Amino acid sequence: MSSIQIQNVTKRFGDFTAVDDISIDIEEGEFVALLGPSGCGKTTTMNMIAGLEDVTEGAIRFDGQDLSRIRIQDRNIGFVFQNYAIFTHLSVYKNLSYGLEVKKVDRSEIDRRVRAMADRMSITHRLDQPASSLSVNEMQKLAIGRSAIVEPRIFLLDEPLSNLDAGFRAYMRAELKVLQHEFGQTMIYVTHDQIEAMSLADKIAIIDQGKLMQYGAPLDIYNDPQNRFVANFVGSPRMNLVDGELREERGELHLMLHGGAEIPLAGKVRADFTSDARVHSGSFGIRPQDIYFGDRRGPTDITMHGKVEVLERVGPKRLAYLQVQETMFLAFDDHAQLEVGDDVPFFLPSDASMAFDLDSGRRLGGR
Amino acid sequence: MTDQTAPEISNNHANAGYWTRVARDGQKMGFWFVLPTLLLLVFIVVFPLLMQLYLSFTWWTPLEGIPWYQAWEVFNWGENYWYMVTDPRFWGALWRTVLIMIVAVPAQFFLGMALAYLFIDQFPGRKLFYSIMLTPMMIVPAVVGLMFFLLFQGTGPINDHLGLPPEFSCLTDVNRAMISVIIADIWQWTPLMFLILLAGMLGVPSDQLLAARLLGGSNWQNFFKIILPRMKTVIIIALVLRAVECFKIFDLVFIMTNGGPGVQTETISVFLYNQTFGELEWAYVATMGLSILIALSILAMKGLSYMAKK
Amino acid sequence: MSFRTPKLLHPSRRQFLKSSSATMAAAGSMGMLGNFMAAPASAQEFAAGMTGGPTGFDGAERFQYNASMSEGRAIEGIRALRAAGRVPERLTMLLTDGAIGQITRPFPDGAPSVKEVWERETGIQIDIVGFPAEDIFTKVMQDVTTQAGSYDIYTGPWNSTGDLVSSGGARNCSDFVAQYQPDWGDPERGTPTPEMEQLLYTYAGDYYSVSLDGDFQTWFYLRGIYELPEVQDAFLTETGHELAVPNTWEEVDRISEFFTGKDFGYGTMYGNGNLMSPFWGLATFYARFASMDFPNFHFFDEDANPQLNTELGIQCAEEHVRSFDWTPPDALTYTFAEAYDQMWNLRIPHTAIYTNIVKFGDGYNPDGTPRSAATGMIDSHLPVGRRFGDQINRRSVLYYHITAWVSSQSQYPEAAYLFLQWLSSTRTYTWMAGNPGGYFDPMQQANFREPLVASTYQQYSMETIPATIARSVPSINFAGQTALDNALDDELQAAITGQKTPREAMDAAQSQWERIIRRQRRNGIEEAILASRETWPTIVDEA
Amino acid sequence: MALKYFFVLLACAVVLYPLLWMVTMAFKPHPEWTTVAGLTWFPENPTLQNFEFIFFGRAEGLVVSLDRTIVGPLIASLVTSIMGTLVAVVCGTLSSYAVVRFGLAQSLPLSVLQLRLFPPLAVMIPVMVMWSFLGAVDTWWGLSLIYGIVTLPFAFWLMKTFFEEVPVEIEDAARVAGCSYWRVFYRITLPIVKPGLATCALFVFILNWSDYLLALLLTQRDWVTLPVYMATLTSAMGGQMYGMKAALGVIAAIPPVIFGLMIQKHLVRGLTFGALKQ
Repeated sequence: MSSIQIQNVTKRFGDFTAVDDISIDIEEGEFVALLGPSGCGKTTTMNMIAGLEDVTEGAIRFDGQDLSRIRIQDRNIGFVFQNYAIFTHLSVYKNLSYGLEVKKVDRSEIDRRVRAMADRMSITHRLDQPASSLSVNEMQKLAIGRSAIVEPRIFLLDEPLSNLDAGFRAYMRAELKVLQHEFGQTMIYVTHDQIEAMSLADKIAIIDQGKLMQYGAPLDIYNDPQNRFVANFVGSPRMNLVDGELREERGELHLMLHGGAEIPLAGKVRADFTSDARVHSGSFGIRPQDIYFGDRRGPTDITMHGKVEVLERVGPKRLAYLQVQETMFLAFDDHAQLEVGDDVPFFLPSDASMAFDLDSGRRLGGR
Repeated sequence: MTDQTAPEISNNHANAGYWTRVARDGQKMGFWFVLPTLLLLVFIVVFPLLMQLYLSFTWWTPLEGIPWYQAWEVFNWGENYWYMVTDPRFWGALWRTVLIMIVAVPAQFFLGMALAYLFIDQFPGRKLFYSIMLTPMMIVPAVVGLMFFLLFQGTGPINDHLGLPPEFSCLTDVNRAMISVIIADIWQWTPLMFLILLAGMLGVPSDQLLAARLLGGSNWQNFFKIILPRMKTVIIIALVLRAVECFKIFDLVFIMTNGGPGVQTETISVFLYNQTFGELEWAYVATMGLSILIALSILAMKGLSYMAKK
Repeated sequence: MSFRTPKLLHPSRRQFLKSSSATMAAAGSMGMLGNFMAAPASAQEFAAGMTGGPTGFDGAERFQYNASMSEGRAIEGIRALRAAGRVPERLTMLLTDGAIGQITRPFPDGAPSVKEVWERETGIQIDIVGFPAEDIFTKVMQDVTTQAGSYDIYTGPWNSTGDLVSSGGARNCSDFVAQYQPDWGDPERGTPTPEMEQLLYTYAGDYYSVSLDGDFQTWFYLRGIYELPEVQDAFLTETGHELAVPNTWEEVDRISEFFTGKDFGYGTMYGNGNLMSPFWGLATFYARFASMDFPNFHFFDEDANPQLNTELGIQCAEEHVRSFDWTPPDALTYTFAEAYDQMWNLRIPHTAIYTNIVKFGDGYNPDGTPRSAATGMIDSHLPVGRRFGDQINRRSVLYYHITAWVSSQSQYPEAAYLFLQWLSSTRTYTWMAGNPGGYFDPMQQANFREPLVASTYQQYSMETIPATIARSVPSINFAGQTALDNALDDELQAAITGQKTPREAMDAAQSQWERIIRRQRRNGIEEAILASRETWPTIVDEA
Repeated sequence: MALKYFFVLLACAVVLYPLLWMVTMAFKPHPEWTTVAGLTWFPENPTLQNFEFIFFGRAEGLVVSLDRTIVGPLIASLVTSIMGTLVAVVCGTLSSYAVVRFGLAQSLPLSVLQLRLFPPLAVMIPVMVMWSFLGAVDTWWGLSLIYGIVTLPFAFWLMKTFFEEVPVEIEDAARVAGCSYWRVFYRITLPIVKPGLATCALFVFILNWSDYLLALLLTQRDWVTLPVYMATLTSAMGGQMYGMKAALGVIAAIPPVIFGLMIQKHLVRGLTFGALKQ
């Protein structure tokens, strides 16, 4: 079990910068998700941690020790590949025992630990069969078990659930959480699925185009995104983010939306937008669950009018698509009081709204 | 080939209907497609084998003064086979062929394997080096014989490097001639091993290799436990190919040493050649040829069925 | 025959490479390389009464002829054939490559080449395809057995005549011989004896082979060294005998042993210059073998059984193997060319070998430089034998001996035969034998009376060669020869290299020969063996 | 990494060493042929006289001349190799297509493969008897025929793997559209495998060009091929004419090396009879 410090790490492939000056501190025993769209650099980051790629600039330290001098085979890293990389020419048993055999562990000890792990992963009945005969789900277990059996300092998982069918994926997600607790190991988990990240990780590092966008606990990231990208990427359904120009008329500040509608800004969000005088165009963000209908609840809440275009059932709730001029807002219809075609007022609570600089994506103001 | 096209042209008008029907009928067209190859096979396999079997039971040689088909006049009830079994020169040549095989093929295999291992990842200049490595096997074997003939001359560069006098000749020495031939064979055919083994090695999924390394396996351990077992088929193919080709080794030996000094480098092919045109024992050559064919066929069948099982 | 081009060029010849262009030219003359220098147009006339032959140099009249002579009959024959429309435009000849120069290069200065004279007189082009001497018979048999019919004339070792005849590859020329009367056996100019004509030109009573060579192994020694007082003294002190020309194998071996390791100011010498290598070394063994008993020790007894592992046979093998101790290093790889080189560089005192060793190594080049370090030191002596009472059975051996045959596949056998008759008749052949451009050696009586030959082969050879011919036994020369020779050769090599004792080797060779004879019995090999026995000379000398 | 380059460079040096010796030898004048006067790796006085000699039979400064130049054997090699390739590729293509598409002659692949396993010398007696019976010895067609037969297995197996890669759906679609089998083969499939066909032809050409033994057995004079001519000259010229021999070797070696590098990608497939693909 180790802590990991990723310090100003940059990775270039020729002219292309895959990872740009990323720093992440991971505490011992933490479960960290590297989250981002595909091609964002999260896999490269993980490969650098594993030692599969060299670091161009910066350093990666385990417990303060620089990794670059340690050979891959001596790093003691558990790595679960996206397609598991099971040794298909060996038996399940030999797969599990491989990491121990190469370390010349005593034969009886190997046997004990292999059987314990097989038991833990509930693949004991498969032990003597060729690994190539396993189902995808069993391969997943075997891959995790094979890495876990050597008691690695850290555990890296590369999109481990993406090949699984939906039912087993949910099961494995829970299972992984349990395992992480059981092993108490530092785990780094690469995924493009924000729900997986939110539900599993202690901390999430969101990466886009090689840059670290935000690093923090899931709730912090959810509630307090540092920039427009994070705000847009995290949360389901997505946050409403509408872009426009700031215009001041007779002491009133409006965000003139590109679709023709306008949002009269007030309260905290107005303060946020004005916190930087240089900003002239911005993004207004609010999560669908924060929008409400009916009576206005706070003095600074912003009133809008829109037409219900679509109503969509999401679990027990209904999601309303509200058209304001050319712009669409999503909101939860909590009380099932709307009908398609209704022209209704709705309210954007100023405190729950977020302001972003449209040019840089930076969050304006704060919580 | 001519068998197929000739009737097509000549019958084109008179019998147009037939060829149109053939073009419309897969089985019929397939028959015409296979026919030339079948004819060639019959021509080169069936007929010669029967002739060889026939001749091997006679005394017939070109010295006999009768055409081969009258060879029954000198029928000898298989005495050739007995002669072969008790002919020390035949067994000597066979042994030398096997000797080249058991020295050169493993050497080529290990060198090829080591080279393939060097070329398993990308590195700057790999493509160029790869092309260079392949060159020897593309060179006409007779030219390779000539090249090594030049190299191993007493006044050639090898002796000069090693500081040996020109009198220390490699090709005409009782022991060194064989070594020279084997070196030339290794030089020419290691690239083939390299090529095939590299293809096999690159066929091992790279993530499995990575997984093995991450599990703490050293390069050696991973090589023997992951790469090697996965290359089994490839290795068998490469070894069988080379071993079979070794039986044919002729050009190299013939040009480098002509089987000499004495019979020190006389391989089975050179021996057959010498028997054919030197001693002119054609029936005896037919006997040996047939025996070798049968032995190789049995081995090949065994090998193929073994591979099919795998 | 002479200068065969070694197949694996033996390294030892630094000197060869460094030496003059003469060596280079000699080297070049081997190979399919002929030097086609244009001959000066010759305006000279034929001598009185002569109708053909070379012109343009002093003494050319000795090689000219008219219709009453063998060459003239051949030319007349061609004219008659031409009238009948039975001549080709060209004749193709497969020839040992080292001899090409003798046909294609003019000799002496001012003369045309042999080829030019023939083409001028008959209008028939001679196409020569060269091939190395060691392998040429393979090529011949290939042409015969595959019915390729690429050549009108084959050449190859005389020993292989039997093989070629039984394969049907050679045309029986008896009818042509009867018609055109070659002078091969001419009592004055031709072979020394009618028996020799039979041996060289016929097989089983018919004419097949045309001799173009004189491969009777002849003894040469370095008189210049033998006569040195310090050598004489040392020899007497060491052996208790005078150093003189040897008469017996015992004396030969004594000289060989003495010289080995000695240095008389010309570098370290080795004693035994005889060929010991595969193929070429067989001649050495056969020569020693033939004199083991009085007057001859035949290879086969009266019942055609091999005598290899008899007590005398084994003794011969033991002597042969022992003599290997006195050979230069790498002698096992020597062809005659390397052996020549050893004598030319004064590293061996004596050798029994092909006669053109002096053609290429004694005397002077046209530019006045000596042909080798041994120029002026070489001399020749009679074959050696063994002493039986007051008699010595001196024996040499006829081995290889380039011979031409008319291909049975030739479309124009008569024209091809006539070319061979013309080429091998005593006048043309004498002229050609003097030509240093190749390795056809003299053997007809007329050859040895010719100054041009004497100038090329040195005067001292002019008596020893005919005397050697008279004392030569034929090596194996009947169908099955290749197999017999190869079997014996392999065993001898095994004995020389110490893999077998001489006795074991001879036992093995004996059983191999018995096997081969058994296999060939129905081909009449036993009759051929007995016939061959009959051709051995019985001449013996006073001790 | 440095160690790796060391080994790679070492291997390349070993590969190039004999080649370099022969190639530079071809451009060396007579005194540099041997190491007697010291070893030279690159000709100090480069010369083309070796090539001049083998092409024209004589060269300036050389007292020797050649009675047969390289021209005839060069033409013989080209003609027989190309015709042999034609035979092998046409027969191999047609029959492998029939085996792959129509499921005919399922035992053919193995029998063809067996043909390749045999040492040619082991069947040479009947072949020579047959060839001489047909009058095919020392003719261009006789040699082309045996070349075609001997390389047929390679052409067959190589084309088989290429045909197997053509999706049968394409052909089915064309046939549904009314094309005859012949038209589908000729207009659809053949163009698709054209690169494969070219590879196959080059590969087979290299094999034919490289032959020594068959030409040695089945030619005499008129159709002697380059390797046979080279070997004859080699032994005929004795040890001395190193430069000319090297020049011959260089000329004989060039075409296959160029073609081989051109089809590098498919070499594994060709050499293993399609068992492995790269």
